[in-house]
Amino acid sequence: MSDPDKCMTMAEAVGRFIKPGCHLSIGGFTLNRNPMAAVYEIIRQRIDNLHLYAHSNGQGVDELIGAGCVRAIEIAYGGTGRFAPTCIRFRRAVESGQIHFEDYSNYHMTLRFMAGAMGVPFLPTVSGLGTDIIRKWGFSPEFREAESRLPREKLLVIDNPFRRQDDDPPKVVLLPAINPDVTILHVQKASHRGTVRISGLTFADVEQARAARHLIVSCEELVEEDDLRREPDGNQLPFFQVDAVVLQPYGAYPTACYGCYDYDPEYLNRYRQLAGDDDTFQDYLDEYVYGVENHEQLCRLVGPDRLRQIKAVKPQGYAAGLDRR
Amino acid sequence: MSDPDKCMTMAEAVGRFIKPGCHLSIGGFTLNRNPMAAVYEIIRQRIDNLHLYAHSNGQGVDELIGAGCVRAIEIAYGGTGRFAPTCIRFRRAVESGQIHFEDYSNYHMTLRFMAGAMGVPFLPTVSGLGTDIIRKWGFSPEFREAESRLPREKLLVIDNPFRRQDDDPPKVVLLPAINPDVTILHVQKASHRGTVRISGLTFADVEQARAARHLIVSCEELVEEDDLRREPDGNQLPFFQVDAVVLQPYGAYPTACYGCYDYDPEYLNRYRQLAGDDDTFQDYLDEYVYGVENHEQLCRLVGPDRLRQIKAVKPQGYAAGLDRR
Amino acid sequence: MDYTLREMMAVVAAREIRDGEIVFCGTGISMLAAMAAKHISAPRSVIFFETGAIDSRLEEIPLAVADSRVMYHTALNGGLADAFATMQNRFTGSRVVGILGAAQIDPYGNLNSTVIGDYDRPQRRFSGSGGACDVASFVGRTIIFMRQVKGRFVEKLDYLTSPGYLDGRDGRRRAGLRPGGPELVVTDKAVFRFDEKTKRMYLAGYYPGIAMDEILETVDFDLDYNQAVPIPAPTGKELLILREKCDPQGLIR
Amino acid sequence: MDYTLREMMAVVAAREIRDGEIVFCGTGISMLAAMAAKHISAPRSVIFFETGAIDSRLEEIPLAVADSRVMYHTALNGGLADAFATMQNRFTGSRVVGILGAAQIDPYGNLNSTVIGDYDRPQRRFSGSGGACDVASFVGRTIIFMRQVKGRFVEKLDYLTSPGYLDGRDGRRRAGLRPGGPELVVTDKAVFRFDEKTKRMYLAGYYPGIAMDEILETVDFDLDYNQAVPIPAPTGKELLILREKCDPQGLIR
Repeated sequence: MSDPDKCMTMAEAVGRFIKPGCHLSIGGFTLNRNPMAAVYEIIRQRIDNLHLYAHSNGQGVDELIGAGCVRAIEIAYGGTGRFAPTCIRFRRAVESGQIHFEDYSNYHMTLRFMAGAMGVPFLPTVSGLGTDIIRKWGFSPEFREAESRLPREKLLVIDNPFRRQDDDPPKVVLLPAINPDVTILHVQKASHRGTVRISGLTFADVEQARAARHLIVSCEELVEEDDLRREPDGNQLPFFQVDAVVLQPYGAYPTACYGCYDYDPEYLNRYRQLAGDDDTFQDYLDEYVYGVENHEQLCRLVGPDRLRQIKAVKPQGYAAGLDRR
Repeated sequence: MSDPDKCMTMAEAVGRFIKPGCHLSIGGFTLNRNPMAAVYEIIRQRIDNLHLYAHSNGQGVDELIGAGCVRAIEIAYGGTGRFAPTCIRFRRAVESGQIHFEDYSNYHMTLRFMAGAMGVPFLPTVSGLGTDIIRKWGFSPEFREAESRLPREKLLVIDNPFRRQDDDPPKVVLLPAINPDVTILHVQKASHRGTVRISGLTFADVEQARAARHLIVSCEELVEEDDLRREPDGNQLPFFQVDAVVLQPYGAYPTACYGCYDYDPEYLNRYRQLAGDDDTFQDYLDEYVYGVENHEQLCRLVGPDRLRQIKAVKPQGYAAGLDRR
Repeated sequence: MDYTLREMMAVVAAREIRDGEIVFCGTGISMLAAMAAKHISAPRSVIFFETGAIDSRLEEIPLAVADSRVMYHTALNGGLADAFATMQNRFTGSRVVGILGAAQIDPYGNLNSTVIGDYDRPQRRFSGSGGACDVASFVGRTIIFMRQVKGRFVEKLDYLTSPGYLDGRDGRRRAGLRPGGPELVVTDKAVFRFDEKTKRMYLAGYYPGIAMDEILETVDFDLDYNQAVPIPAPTGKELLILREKCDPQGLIR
Repeated sequence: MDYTLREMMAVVAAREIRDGEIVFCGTGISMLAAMAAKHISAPRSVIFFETGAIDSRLEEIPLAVADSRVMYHTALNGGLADAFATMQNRFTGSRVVGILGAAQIDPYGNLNSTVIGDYDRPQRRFSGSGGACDVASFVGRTIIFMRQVKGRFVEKLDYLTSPGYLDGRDGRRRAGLRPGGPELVVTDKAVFRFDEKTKRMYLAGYYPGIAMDEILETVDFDLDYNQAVPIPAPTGKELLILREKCDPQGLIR
């Protein structure tokens, strides 16, 4: 239990591990458990040229793209549920040719993280045969050649070498592994040492975490290692996989954190409006991101009333009856 | 919640799903959570010619082999910890040529179950390159040809098609999927519908369960579906993957069931002695397996004192201070 | 007309879900349909999200498949890897009905949810596959929601995101995909099915008050409409289920 | 001599474990060594079992890696898939030291735990690989326990279960394996290491009271013994740790 304390502030964690050009993945899914405090800190520190690996990490990805931090993205889904069926800054960046992008399916991306986590060069699936996800590659050969960390092939289709029965798949798609420099998660509980407990759906967080060279975990609550070990079956990541632990209440805000708080419909609706135009989006960043020093200040800016409205109730784990129009 | 009740006796479950020649895998690991009530029932029903898929499912596998139920086995480890560093009837069956067998590593077998669970024909690893596990195949070409459900190749080594960097693996081993006809697990809790909660290590149980066409689950405790849903994060298998639920207290005995009872050193030591000789092993079967009608009777035969000695204490989950010599 | 077209769509799809099926849902109307089915025709159907939630107790309608509302009182809270494996799995996958939506559909039920225009520099970018390509590749059958407007029913997709019957007939088999494919397309005006042999789309039904021309003028390919029959409007009971049990806040309606 | 040879072996191995390392253990003496290391040289080392238990609080010595005793007060109770992935993982795997045992070892540290004699119809069958082949393939370095008796140190294995340096030098690389391989062989009489270049085993040390011949007569291959030094006996403190903290019931001793 004498491991070094891995606790630090978000500014320190981002400053220490996330460098311009770095290959990054963030946890969460669309409007839940995005590590937003980290996302906003990356934007504030104006870290750019990021290479992002995303499945459906909606809000966080969209804000990183909008703020100009992202050079290239490999992605399955750029959307934030009903608040933005297509993520707005993502859409604009693609349509205006501002970023390199390449499309996969959610399972493709999950398998790619899993492969990285497992330490194998690829994993197989039968998803996507016959589609343009397989035929059309987003990155140019020149881009791939220059980025020596990318595989030369987006993916490969091979004959199933074990085929014996008629109903055995004749072909499989091989998806290359991803090993990000850094993965950032936001979770409900972690210890000083870094043992992690996620409540509710884990999405692809565990795979993303294990695939990465470095892992930053922000948490709603910092708990004693012993507390987590009383029910170890509920823990997802052992301390030795974690590099930095950041105590960050409301660290997923304005996305939800199951059991703690809901997404903020007001924030997300306002974001949609402001993100629709380059000028108003700049206003948004100036006020909500650059205009505050840290996530605590953002929370103060939106105010305690709003945070109270989205507070999760038991046993549901979300803000029952919240006005979500 | 109106699903048909899947509860039945072990005799019914085994009778209904396990047929001679069937491809079977059992859960647990060496001396923990082996579905022993099911194993003994299979022996009593004299179901033979089984094709077993095992990683390190010690005691259960050894008794099935000893009782003559097994025609062929694919296995990573035939041992039961300190009680039998090499499983005794397994060893004898191999040395005397009584069964077909083929060796893998534990990860190989885990990946094979995972592949079956994921619905892909194979999964890759870098384990085993340069070893006899890869070079020497246990099943003869004739055996493989006759068993149309086996892959034609034990495994395959291919060049890594994504290799770009020097430290990328040059080759990978592809392990073919396993899809048993039936998997049998013993767990701590299940509902009438079949939702499953395992406490402690899950071994490869979840993968084995999902790979199988049919799943029999025996449990220490039958609980309300609602109870399990109050903390769904702790559940491992949804009801729709389960075909039969058997309430079977001490269903893993004489192996352990974390949180409920320990392994029984006296039984396992006695087993080791009796299993060492064909005649005394027959005596063992006659007394402990054929000599009882069901698992409840076996538990009565060993007696309440013994069961009391191995009762697990909290918070440890095993019988602290148990004499294990 | 005392119901919205979105309500009509949800009811039409809900009626198609069979009891005991595992229903893969996305956001929005597909979730409404799956919720309604449990009250209409398929009480033992299981709602299933790609995020890993199984058989959620949906007391409020989720606004995304990652909404915390899908995590409550489930049989299991897993992750993406589990969810997609359940669909790719040869035993469970065939029991899944997937409900999908898209920006474009072609005569063989292939879907585009990625781009309009050139892939590299599109006129209009959409969200991309998400789990749609996976679901369409894996599961026993799919139901597809579309808006019945010009430019959506096209001869050739700008991007084939999710496989239907590919180029028809045994196209799935030839590509290496499993059986499966779309069974039904539900729009705000009509219902389409696929010919058993050719796997080409035909008009199977139209909603009360919809003229045939309103449908045909939005479809850019040759369409057989001789088998089309009128589709009954939602019953009072069905509407009550939608409005009171599924979406009392009217978030989807 | 106030200690058993098994105690000596456990102490010798424990001394080699570095602080902060993740220690993969099997049953028996390897577990004793890993437990002792936490009290001797490596308080922050992490005991790790292939069954998926991480950093167990071992109040009693487990008799198998699946013993419920490994599941208590862990950082995590996973499964086999997690455990092996942690070792195969390029970032965590290199931080793992594996402790293995075997029935036979060859000059390049390759191990046999499968059969003596012909594979198909062996004279003597052992347990087989278990996780040993995986660990030997994946991790940064291994420590191997052997009994120093005739027939165990052989020129050629009857079956190569777990890779050491294969045929020596860059044999691992040529086979497609990662760097790694055995660093130390610990027996009940001596300690062996591997030449940096040739990767061939040499005698590195011998225990108090052991004559060189006792060692050499059990080794069936040419062995360099010129670098051998005496190995200090377990200290009183080390023995106390073994007997009082690790295995008070004497189950392994």
